[in-house]
Amino acid sequence: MDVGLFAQYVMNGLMLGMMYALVAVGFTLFFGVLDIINFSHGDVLTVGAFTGLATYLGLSKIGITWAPAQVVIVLLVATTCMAALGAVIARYLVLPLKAAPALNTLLLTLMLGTVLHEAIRLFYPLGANPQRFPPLLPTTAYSFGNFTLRVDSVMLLLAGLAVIVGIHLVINKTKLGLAIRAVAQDEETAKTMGINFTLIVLVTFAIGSGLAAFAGILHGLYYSEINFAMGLLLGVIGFSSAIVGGLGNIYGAIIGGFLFAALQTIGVLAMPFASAYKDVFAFGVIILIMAWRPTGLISEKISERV
Amino acid sequence: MSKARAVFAVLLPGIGSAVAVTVYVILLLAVESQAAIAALLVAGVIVVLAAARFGGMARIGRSFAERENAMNLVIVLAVLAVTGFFYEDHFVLLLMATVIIYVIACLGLNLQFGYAGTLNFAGAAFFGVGCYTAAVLTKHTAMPHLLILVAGGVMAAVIGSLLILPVLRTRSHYSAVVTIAFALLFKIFLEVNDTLGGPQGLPVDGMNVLGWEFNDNIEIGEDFEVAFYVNYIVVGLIVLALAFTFVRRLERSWVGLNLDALRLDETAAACFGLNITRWKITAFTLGNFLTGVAGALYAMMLGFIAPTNFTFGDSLILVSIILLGGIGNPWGLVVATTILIILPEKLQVIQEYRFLLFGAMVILILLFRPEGLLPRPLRTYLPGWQPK
Amino acid sequence: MTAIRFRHVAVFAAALALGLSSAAVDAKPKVKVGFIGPLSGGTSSNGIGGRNSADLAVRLRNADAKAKYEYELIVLDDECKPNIGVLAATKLGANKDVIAAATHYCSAVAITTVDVYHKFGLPIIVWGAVLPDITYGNNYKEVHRVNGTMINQNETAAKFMTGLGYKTWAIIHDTTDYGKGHNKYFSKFVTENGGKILGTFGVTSDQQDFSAELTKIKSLNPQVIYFGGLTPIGVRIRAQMEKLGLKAQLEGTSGIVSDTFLKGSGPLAEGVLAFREGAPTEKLPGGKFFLEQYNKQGYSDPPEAYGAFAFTAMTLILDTIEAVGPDRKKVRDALNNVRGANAADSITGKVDFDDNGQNTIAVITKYVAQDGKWTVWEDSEYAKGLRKLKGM
Amino acid sequence: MTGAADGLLVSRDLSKRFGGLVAVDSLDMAVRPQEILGLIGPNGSGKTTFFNVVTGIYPTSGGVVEFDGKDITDFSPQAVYRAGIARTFQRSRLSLSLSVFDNVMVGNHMRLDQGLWFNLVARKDFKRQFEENFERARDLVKVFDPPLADRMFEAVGTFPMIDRRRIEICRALISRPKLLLLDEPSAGMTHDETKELMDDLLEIKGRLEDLTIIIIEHEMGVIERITDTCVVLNFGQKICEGPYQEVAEDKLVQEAYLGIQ
Repeated sequence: MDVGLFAQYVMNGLMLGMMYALVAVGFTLFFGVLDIINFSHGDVLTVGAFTGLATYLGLSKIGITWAPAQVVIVLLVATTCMAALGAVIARYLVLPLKAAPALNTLLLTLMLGTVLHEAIRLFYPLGANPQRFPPLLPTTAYSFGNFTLRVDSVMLLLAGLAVIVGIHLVINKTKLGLAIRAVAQDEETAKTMGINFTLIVLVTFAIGSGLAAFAGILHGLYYSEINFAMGLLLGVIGFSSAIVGGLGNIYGAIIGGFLFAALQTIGVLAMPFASAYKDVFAFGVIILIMAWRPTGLISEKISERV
Repeated sequence: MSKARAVFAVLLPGIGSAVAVTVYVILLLAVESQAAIAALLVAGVIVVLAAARFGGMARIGRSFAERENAMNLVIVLAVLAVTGFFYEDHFVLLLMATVIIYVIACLGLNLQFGYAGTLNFAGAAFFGVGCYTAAVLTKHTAMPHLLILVAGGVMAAVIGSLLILPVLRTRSHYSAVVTIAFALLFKIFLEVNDTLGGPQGLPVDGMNVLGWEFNDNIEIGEDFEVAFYVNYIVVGLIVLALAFTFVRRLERSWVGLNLDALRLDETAAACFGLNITRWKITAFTLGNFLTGVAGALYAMMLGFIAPTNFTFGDSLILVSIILLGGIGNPWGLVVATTILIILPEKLQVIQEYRFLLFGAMVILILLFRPEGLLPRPLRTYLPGWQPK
Repeated sequence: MTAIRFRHVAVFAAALALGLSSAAVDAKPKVKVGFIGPLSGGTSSNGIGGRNSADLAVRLRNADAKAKYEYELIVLDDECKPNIGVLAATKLGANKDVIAAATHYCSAVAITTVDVYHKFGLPIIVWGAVLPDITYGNNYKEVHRVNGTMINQNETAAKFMTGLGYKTWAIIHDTTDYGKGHNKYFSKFVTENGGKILGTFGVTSDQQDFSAELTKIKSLNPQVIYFGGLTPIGVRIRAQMEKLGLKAQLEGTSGIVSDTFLKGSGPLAEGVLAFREGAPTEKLPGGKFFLEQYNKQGYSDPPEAYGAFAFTAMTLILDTIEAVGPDRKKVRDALNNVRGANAADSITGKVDFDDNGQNTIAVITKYVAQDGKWTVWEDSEYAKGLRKLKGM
Repeated sequence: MTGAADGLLVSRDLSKRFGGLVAVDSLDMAVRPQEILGLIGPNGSGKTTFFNVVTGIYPTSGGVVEFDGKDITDFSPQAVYRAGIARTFQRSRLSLSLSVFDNVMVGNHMRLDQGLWFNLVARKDFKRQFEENFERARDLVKVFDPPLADRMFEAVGTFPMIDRRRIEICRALISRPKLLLLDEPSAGMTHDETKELMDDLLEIKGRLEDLTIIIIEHEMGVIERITDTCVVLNFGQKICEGPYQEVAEDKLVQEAYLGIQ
C-alpha cells in the first residue's frame, strides 16, 4: 500500500482514537472517584454537541460571524453547560444511589442516556434529522499523493492532545488532582484527611462531562454533521476503551481509545471485502480481551476485604 | 363443609381482584378515546393505591400464597376471557400475544439477573437468535414447528456459551460490558451479513402444527371468524405456563438457594462449597434458552424479523421490565410487561415519547422504589407448608 | 393457502358491505382510509411531506359538497423499518373500517408489507417506494403504485452520465433492498453504456464514519461516486468526501432528492446530481394547483419530492370509493381496472396501471443541486456550461 | 512446643505477601484435635489473613498447610470446606435478604442434593430432604436460642447483631465440620451479649466433642475463659504460644500490645 494512503489511514485512526480517548477518560474518572459507570456519558456528549450547534445558530442570529470567536464561544458554552449537567447528574441521580448495588447505578445512567437523546429527538427542532455542523475552522487542504491533510483536522488533533495533556496535569500536578486521586484511592481515608468528598465527586463529574462536550464539538467539526443517536455507539466504544484500558486508570483509557480506533481501521484493511464488519471485529476483540484480562490491560487493583 | 368455606374465604379476594382486573383490562383495550383511556388509567392507579393502603393487597397476596395453583388457574382463565372478548380484533390480540412472549423472555433474564445476579444486557440479542433460528429453520428445513421453538432456545443457549468464559472471568461492570459489546456486535453483524437478510430482515413462515395453519384466521360456520393471533396466544400461554413453573420450582429448590447465595456474596458462598462456575453457567444457559424459545415463537407470529427488532434499546427495555416488576419476582414480570407493552400502544399520545417515559420511569423507580412494583417475597420451598 | 385466505377476505368484505349499506341511510356515512410513511427517523421529512399531501387530498374531498362520504385519514408511522412497517400494515389491514390506503416511502418496508395487505385484502397504492419487486415481485391484486420504479431511474441515470463523458465509477450503497436494488440496476445499465465500475461498497444505514471506505475509493480514483441510499448517510458521505479531499462527482438516487439533504450538506451539496421518476412538482400538469392548495392549508413542512404522488394516490383512492362504494374488494378491482381507456387523470399526469398495478409513466427527471435547490438539469447553469461538474 | 505431627491443622513455614507487605511470615503452628485455640495479636498482625490463606481465599506465598494429615495447601475454598473446615467472618457475611433457614442451608450445601432433576421434578423426594434438613437446622438453632428457632423463615436483616452471629455460627456448624474458624465473634456486640454467645459456644462444643475451634478475639476475657491455648501473632510472626496465663505474662506480648495500643 502506498505511503500516502497509509498516512491517510493513520490520520483517520488518530482522529477516531482521539474522540474515543476523550470519552474513555470521562468514564474512567467517574469510576475512579465513585466506582460506578456513568453510561449517560455518551449522550451527554450528544447534548453537548447540540448545545454547541444551538449556540452557533444563536451567535449567527445576533451577528457574531467571526469564526474564531464563534469556535471559542461555542466551546465555552457547550463545555460549561455540560459540566453543570454532569454535576447535576452526580448530585441528584448518582450519589443518592451510592449505597445501592453498582448495577442499579449502571442501569439508571443507561436510562438517563435514553432520556437525554430521546429528548433531543423529540424537542430539538427537526431533532430526528441529521443536523449540519458548520465548518468553523479553516478548511484549506494540502495533498501529498493520496494523503490529504486538512488544517482543521490537524487543529482538532492538536486541540484533543492539548486537552488530554491538560487533564494529565490537573490530575497529577494540582491540589484538586491530589484530592481526586485521594478519593479514588480510598474514600474513608480521604474524608479523614478533610477532603470534601461530595464536592470532589461533583467536580470530577463536571470535568468528565465537560470533556464529553468537547469531544462532541470535535465530532461535529470533524464530520460536519451531528445527530441525536451519535452518542450511544461513541459511549459504548468509549466505555469499552476505558474497560479495556483498566477502569480508573487514565492512561489505560487513552490507550484503550486509540487501540479501539486502531482495531476498526485494521478491521477495514484486513478485511477489504467486508469493511462493514469492522465494528463486529472490534467488539469481538474487546470481548476476547475481557476474557484474557478480566480487569483490563492495565489491571485495576482489586482488594477484597474479607 | 366449613373447610370449604374457609378455603373460599381465602380465595375470594384473589378471585375478586382477578375478575376486576380482567374487566378493567377489557375496558382499557376496548375504549379508543384518549381521554377515556387516560381516565381509566388514573382510576386504576387510585384503586390500586387505595387497596394497598387498606390492606387489600395483603389479602390478595394471601390468596396467591396459600392457594397458588387455584389462583394460577384463575389467571389463565382471565387471559382466555380477554382473548375471547376480542376474538376478532387482530391488533389487541397481537398486543396480548406480544405481552405473553415478552414475559417468557423476561423469565429467562430473571434467572440470570434476578437470581444469579449476572446482568445480561444482550437480552434482545438472544431473543433475536431465537427469531433468526426460526426464520432459517422454517425456510430451509421441514423440522416440526414445535421443535423449532426448542431449537431456538438451544441455539440461543449455544451462542450464549460463547460469552460464558468472559462473563465468568469478569465481575459486575466488566461482565456488563461483555454483554453490551455482544448486544451491539450482534445487531451490526445481522446488518452487514447478507445471508441472514442484512438490514432488510427475513420473512418467517407462520407456525403450522399437524397441518393447522396458525397464520390463517379461524373460521367457524359461515361468517364467524376468529383472528389468527388466538393460535399464538394459546401456544404462548402453554409455553409460558411451562416456563413459569420451571422458574418457580427452580427458585424453590436448593438450586434457587445456591443462585441467591452466590449473587449476594460469592466469597462466602465459595467458603461453603458452592461451585460458583457451575451455577453461573446453569443460570446463564437456562436463561438464554428461555429467551430464545420466546424469540422463535415471536418470529413465527410476526412473520417478519429485521435487525431493528434487536437493538441495544430493546435489551434495555427487557431489563427495565425486570426492574420495574421487582427483581426476582415472576408475577412482577407479568405486571410490568403488561404495562410497558400495552400502555404506549393504547395511549397513542405517549406512543412517540415511550422510550423517554420508560427511561424516566425506571430512573424514578431506582431512586424511590428499587425493590420494584411487586417486591420479591422470601423463599417458600413448599407452598402452604408449615413446620410441625 | 392463498385460496383459503381469499375466502376469508370475501366473507368479511361481504359482511362489511351489509353493515355499511344499512348505515348508508343517514346523510354522510364516515369512511376510513389509511396512510403509512416514515414519520420519524432520518427520512421523516419525506414521510411528513407525503402525510400532509395525503391529508390535503382528504381535506379537499371533505370540503366538496358533492362527495358521497365523509373521510377520515388514519395515519401510521413505519419509521422506515421493515418490522415496524409490518406492524403498522397489520394494524390497518386488521381494521375492517379502513377501505384502502396510500403506503410507504421506503422500499425496504414496502417490499415486506405487501404480503400483509394481500393477506387482509386491503387495497393499497404505494406513493414513494421505487423497488421494482414491490409490484413486479408478486401478483397481488391489492398492490398498486403511482410512482415509477428504480429501473427507469437508473437507466436514465446511466445513459445521462456516460453521455456527459464520465468513464469510471465507485458505488456506495446501503445494504437494504433499496440500496442493493439501485446497485444492481445502475451497475447493469452503466456497464452496458460503456462505464467502468472500480469498486462497490455496502454500508449499513446507520453508519457514522465512512473514512475507511472513502479512503479506499480515493485510491481507486474514480470520476464519479454513485450513492444508492437515503438522505441521512448521503449527508455524511458528502461531508466526509470533502474531508478526505475526494474530487470525484457525487451522483445520488431519488433517495437524496430531499430538502433535508440540501440543509444537511449546506454548500457542499452544490453540484450533486440525483435522479427521480416523475416530473418536478411545479412542472406537473396539476402541480401549480397542488402547491397552491398545499400552502393554503399552511402545513409547517414542505411536500418534498414525493408529496405529489401521495396526493395522487390518495385522490385516486377517494375517487374509486366514491365510484364503487366503501368495499375493499370492489375498490381493489376498480383500481386494477384503472388502465388503458380508463386511465385516470391526476396532477402527476395520467395514471395507467399495468397487470402488476404498476403505473407505466416513465418520465424521469435529472436534478442538480444548485444554490441550495434541487434544480432540473436542463434549466441549470451546469447544463448551460456556466458551472462545471466535478471529476472531469 | 508441640511437634506438628499430632496437630489437626498444621501450618509449616506458611507465608503470605501482598506486594511488599508480609502479612503472614513463615508461620509454624499446630492445632491439637478438640482444643479451642485462641489466635490473638494486635490489628494487622495477620490473624484474618491466616484464616483466608487456610480457607483458600488467598493463595499462599510459601509454606504448607496440612489438615487431618493431608496437604490442603492452596485448595479452593470449596475443597477446604469439603475437607471439613468451616468459618465465620469478621464482618458478618450473612445474606440479609434471605431467611434464617436459607442462610443456615447455605452452610449445609455439602449434604443437599444439587441435581436439577431432583430439585425440579422429584419434588416428593425434595420435600423429604427439605423436612429432614429443616429439623436439623432448627435443632441446631435451638441450642443457641430457642425463640430464634421459631422464626426460621424470617429475613436475617430483621435480627439484632447477636442473633446474626448465632445464625452465622449455625451456618458454619450445620455441616458438622471438624474445624471451626471463628473470626472475632464478639465484634459489634456488648459485653453481656458476648458472654451469652460464648456460653452457647461452649455448650455446642460440649455436644460435638470432636469439634476443634480456632478463635480470633480481641476480648481477652473471652480468650481467658474459653481457650485451651493461645498463639500470639505480631507482624505475621508467632511471638508466643501457650495457655493464656503464660502468654499474658510474656514480655514480647505485652510490648507488642502496648507498642501498638
